[in-house]
Amino acid sequence: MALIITEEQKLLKDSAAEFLAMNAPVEQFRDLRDSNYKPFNENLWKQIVDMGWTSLTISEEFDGLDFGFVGLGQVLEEMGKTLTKAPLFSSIVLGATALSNSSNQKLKETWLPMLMDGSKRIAFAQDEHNYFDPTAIVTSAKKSSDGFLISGKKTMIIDGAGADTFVVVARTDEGEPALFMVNSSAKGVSLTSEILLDAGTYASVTFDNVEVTANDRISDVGNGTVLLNQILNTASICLASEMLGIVKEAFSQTVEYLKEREQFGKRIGSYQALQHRAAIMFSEIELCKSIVITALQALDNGADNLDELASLAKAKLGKTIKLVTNEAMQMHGGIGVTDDVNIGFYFKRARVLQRLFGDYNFHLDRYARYHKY
Amino acid sequence: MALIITEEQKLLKDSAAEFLAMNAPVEQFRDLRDSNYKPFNENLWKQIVDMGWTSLTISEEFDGLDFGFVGLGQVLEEMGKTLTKAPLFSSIVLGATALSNSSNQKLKETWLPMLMDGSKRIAFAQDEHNYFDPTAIVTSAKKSSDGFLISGKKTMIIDGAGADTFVVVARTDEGEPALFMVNSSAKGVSLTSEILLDAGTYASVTFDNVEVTANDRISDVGNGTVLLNQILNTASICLASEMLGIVKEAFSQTVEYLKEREQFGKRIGSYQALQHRAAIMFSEIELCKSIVITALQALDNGADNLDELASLAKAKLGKTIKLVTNEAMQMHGGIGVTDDVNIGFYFKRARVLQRLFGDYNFHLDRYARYHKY
Amino acid sequence: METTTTKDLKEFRLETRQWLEENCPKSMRLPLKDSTDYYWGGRNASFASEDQKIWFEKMLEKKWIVPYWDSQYGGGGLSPEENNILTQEMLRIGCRKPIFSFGISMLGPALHKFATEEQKIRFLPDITTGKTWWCQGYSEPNAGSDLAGLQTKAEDKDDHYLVSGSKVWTSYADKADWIFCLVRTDFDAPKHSGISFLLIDMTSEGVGTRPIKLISGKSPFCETFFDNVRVPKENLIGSLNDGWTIAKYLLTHERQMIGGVGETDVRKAVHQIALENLPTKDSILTDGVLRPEIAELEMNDAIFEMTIQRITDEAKTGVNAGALSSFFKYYGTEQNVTRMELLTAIRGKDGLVWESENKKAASETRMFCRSKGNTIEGGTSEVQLGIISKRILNLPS
Amino acid sequence: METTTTKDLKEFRLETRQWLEENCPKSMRLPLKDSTDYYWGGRNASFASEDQKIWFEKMLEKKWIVPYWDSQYGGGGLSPEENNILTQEMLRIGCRKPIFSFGISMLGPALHKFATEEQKIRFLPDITTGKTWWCQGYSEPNAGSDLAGLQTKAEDKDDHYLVSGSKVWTSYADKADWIFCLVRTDFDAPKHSGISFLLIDMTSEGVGTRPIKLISGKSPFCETFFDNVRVPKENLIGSLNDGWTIAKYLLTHERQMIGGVGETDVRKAVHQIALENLPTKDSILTDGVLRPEIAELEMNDAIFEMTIQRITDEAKTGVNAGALSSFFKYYGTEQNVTRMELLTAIRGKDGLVWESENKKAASETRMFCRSKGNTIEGGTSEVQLGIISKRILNLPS
Repeated sequence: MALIITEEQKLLKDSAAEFLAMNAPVEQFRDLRDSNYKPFNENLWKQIVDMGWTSLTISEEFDGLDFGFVGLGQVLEEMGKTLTKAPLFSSIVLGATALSNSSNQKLKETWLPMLMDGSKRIAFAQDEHNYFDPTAIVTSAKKSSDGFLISGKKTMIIDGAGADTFVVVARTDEGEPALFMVNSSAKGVSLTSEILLDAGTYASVTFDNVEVTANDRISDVGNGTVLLNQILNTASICLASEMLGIVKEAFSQTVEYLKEREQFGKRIGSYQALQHRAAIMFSEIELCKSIVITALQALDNGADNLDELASLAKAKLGKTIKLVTNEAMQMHGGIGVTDDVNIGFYFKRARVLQRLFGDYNFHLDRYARYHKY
Repeated sequence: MALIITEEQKLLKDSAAEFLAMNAPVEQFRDLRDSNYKPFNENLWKQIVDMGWTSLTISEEFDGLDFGFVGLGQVLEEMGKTLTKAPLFSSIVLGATALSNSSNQKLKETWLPMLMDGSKRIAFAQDEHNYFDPTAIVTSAKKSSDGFLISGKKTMIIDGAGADTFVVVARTDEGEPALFMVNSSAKGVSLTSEILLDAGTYASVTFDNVEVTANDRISDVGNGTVLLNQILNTASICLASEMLGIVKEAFSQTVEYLKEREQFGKRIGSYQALQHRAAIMFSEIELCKSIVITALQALDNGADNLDELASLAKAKLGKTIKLVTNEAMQMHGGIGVTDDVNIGFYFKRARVLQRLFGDYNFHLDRYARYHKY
Repeated sequence: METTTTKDLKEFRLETRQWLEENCPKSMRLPLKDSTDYYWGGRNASFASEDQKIWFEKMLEKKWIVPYWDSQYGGGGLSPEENNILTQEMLRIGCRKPIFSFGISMLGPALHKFATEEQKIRFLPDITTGKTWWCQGYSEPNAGSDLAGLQTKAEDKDDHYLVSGSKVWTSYADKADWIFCLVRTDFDAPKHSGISFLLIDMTSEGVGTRPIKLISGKSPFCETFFDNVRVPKENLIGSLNDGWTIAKYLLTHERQMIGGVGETDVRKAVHQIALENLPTKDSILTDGVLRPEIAELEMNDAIFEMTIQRITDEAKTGVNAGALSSFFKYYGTEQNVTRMELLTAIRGKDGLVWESENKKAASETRMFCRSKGNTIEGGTSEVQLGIISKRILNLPS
Repeated sequence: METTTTKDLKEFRLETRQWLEENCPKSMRLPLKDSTDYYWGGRNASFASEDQKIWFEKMLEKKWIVPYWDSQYGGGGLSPEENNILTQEMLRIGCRKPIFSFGISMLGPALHKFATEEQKIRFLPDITTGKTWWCQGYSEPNAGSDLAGLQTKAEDKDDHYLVSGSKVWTSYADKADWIFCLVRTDFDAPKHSGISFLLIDMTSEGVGTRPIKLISGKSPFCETFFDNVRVPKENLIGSLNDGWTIAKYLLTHERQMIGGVGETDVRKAVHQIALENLPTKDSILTDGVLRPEIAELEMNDAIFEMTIQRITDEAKTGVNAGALSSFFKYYGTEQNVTRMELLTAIRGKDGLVWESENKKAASETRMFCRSKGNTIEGGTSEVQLGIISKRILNLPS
């Protein structure tokens, strides 16, 4: 398979870029932030649903487009460039992926259509610590007469505040991690919110003996770890796509600035030290492009080495986004650290993206272990 | 105590520099190498003994100068600059230090005077692996009727080929590492030599049930680990001094080259990218100077935190010598990778020094453990 | 200044220790937490607490606001040895500075070196009594690193200068009483030769300010505007068109200050924070990437401190360390930026908190953002590297 | 070239596979070990083994020394598809190249593009039969990265050029039959405009060579001296004073070749060597610094390979990838240098062996030393970064 996007995928990418430039430029991000950190623009979300982006990765069986993750990745990359806020990642990349990979037909039939038409939203509740470790799950799911009782505390839940339901990772009596649908308005659910560096709202949720039915269990017995791993891979690759957008845009704005800004009577882009640093960034970004398209294609093809490629993608983008956003800040000089210009937004968003679903260190370790060293 | 050398130490340093420029410039290094890797110039060694460098760190009790390691460090730094080859490190820094810190008065009285007057030479046999790990000692010292039987294989022994005796690290029946004097002509000792990257000769020695007497034991019962640690600290700090000489000299030759060499009609030192890289090296070298003088003073004062300072010194110099010699090679361009110019000698010697008594990684780990993380 | 004997110094230490013990309120011995803990003085001075007021007034009474300036200017007249002892004794029990003042740290040294006796008498005492809050006006919106490219002009109108233009990155311009600034007095001369050093009363007609919001949130920085401001001629410090000499002198000062960003004694070791936040095995950090990064940072921190010590010691023997201020600024700020990046990584989710009930986490995240300015303000790292390569290494242009 | 159908290609593959199986001696399917395993051809050609001779002659007979050149020049006349199949089938069973030749990889493409038909007929067939061993004369002792600053001059003497000067880094000049080189034919023109591309017989009077010893030991590199060498005018390729165009064309070729230094398929994974040499715990490397460095290197290796693939795929869709050769050269060689440094660290004492009974260790140490030249030869990393910043990013001069 050639490492390029198809004509169809290119069309989708171009239309996404055009749509976002019109309807969700970076100014919208600033407005939302300044409106007391509004999570996203409701009207934009409706338009996104109308564009079909919520259906791209959903099977035709449930009236999805079955267009694949390469397509969704192009959309996410463009959303990265404009810092567009929408619950596409939480509800579709995380929520719908958890359901799509489940064998619980009832849950799928109920939820996938509502996720696609935007009438309901899911949030994924996995993290329990300050650091990312999907194996360190303490939240418990105790067998009850007609289902389970969920207890525990989850944190860093993306778009948790407005979600209709949570996908909760909890350990069963047998010690296996399992995934459950938990209604956000159920008894025993309490939520607090924090604003993080990227002006995004992230929830911490306490589950205190919350009752769920047996049918609310998403993962089959013995299959929880596999499903979690599938979500980790999908999330990592999709985040890498969004990060690629940020990397490209922050770099391109920086190169433009180098061409305009004058110091000591010369445009700063003519200074060799900055030229070399820009050329090094260019090179790293070339690598980023390659791993993202490779990983997206692998996701669609269900490749055997998805663990390897997902970690490669998240690690490489994590390392490069740090380099590029830091260099962008430094090269923009004083103006860059003011809130008046946008480059700082990319830097801040980057730091959050770096950490979500495992930072460079986590994925480097996972990659090395995949290769048994 | 001020972090500067005293007038006396400065005099010693200046006289060493002058002496080496006259009697052991880099050309001597080249000549020795081209004379089938001759280990050192015998006549120079006599002169070094006459200058008293072999007595600098030996106690007055044994007619040494008791001048201290700050003084010896200045000499080693200057020898680093000229890549001077002499058994000063093996016989004095390692051999005499092992004896000086021993409570075996008989051995001291016998050997220290002969080490100072250059009539005998000691080599230190510790390493057993490709990697450096002073705790991984398999060589055994089995109690015999009137002493010990030493068996094992040692490698990377500096100046091992011409040594009269070895200080051998071996594990006793109680499992404790202990140090023994083993005559190089004793029965059961067999030696092979390798030339390493720095054109130096390093020995591997097999000890096959070699008999030594009880009085040949250097370390007291229960004290072997402490003595070994003392040698490791002393060696690391003295190596850091020599490395500082190499770092300074390689940098200074590179800066000179940047000022002379023209490319595209300009001196290459006027190119900003190279200027910044030179300034970064300058900064790192400023740090190197500080840790070396601090650690040398601490050695003379018997500071409590010698473990910390020795690892700081060896780690920092290890990292910086790699940076500086690599940059020196790159900035010298094509001419630098030919055997005709000397800069490659510094690069090659650096790689060996980096590894001796623990590389950056080893000492970083030791430093972190010292601080309990 | 009289020479003091060792015996005198011992006595001075004892007296000082006792005096501080008796006069420094307990709450003034706690580490500074946020901006309200700083007292800046000035015309509209207000104290955040009774203790802050007491402490300032006790020190003022003792003439210890600037203990090492001459008493004719309101200083304490202490010898360098005595001043060292006072500093040590204050550090010993954690006494806060009675006041924070660019007048003391920046303008004062310049006035001592370049001002006339009349100007010294006019301006220094109000610094030692905390009456004047000074701010600094160097940078301009389009000048950036090219400080000497400044365009704010001061026209000679016989009995006064008429100043027009704007400054940026003026800390506390919205609160300060006076500003010391660089203005262009000759547009025809080479750029470094047409600059003068002028003191301007911030209440003059035509002076305006606007606060700057940073990526870290609110900041003390302002833009400052001069719209045909009349400045008396006696407010010129040094010779006309020779302001660059004073600027260079002060920049060297500033670089040394910024290079020391985040002093170690008030810092918790990075590895300590890591041990509290990250998984360990046998009490050793298990994160294979962070552990070597933390160790490298802490090793360089430790050696950087030795380097400050070494170069200070060398300076005492007469070695000229002036050109090294660029090295200190460069290395100190790069270390700080690395430290903040590492801390953010170590603190995991907490390292990303912006607004939350967890106020401490949020404030540390903002400090991280703020640190991105360290390698820019006071001369970018690029400018410092350029200075090192040209002035110290003598590389060609 | 006729178009070939898919069915034809399938048949071609089967025939090729069978032919190679029958004709390539077993020993010619083993990986190349040292320099004696290479066959270079030339006037004084000698084969290292009977198998080497057989293999060369079989391929020559088949016209597969340069399978994709036109048959009128002695090539095999294969279509790109057929040539791909041949390459794949050779790789499949590990067939060595029958000959190593700068004539094929460097001069040939230039002649195809810039030479007259007469010149092609004169020079190309001797390449396809391995009769001429070509070397390359670009660099000069004082030119370095500034290739166009070359000073070797060719004076017009009506019926011939008189060449004087010297070249450096000429691989195998002491063994080659002919040299293609850049000479200055106009000293008054701007430096890029006065250069011509000339072919010189190494047996001409006045040509001398001297081998260069490197930090890694012996090398194929030589200095080459021209002392009033008479060169017939018909040996000029392209237009007079337009040699720089040809040089640029060839440099792009060279960069792509050097960027691929150390192909992965013949390499043992670095982590594999680490596992064999370093301590482990639960089969995970315990060296906390090396492990992340190894992983980073291997990750970048893997992604760099994907990048070659991606850009190749994009090129097929018409995206111009020409300017990217500098990126490939830069990144590929930097990766190689990093790899060799890491391997040296991993191999511990063995990584430092220079002369020893352990010949393998010594040879790897020398490869490490040799790698220091990778980021210099064929245009330094600095030159490549400059090209990227100017030609791709369009940063100003």
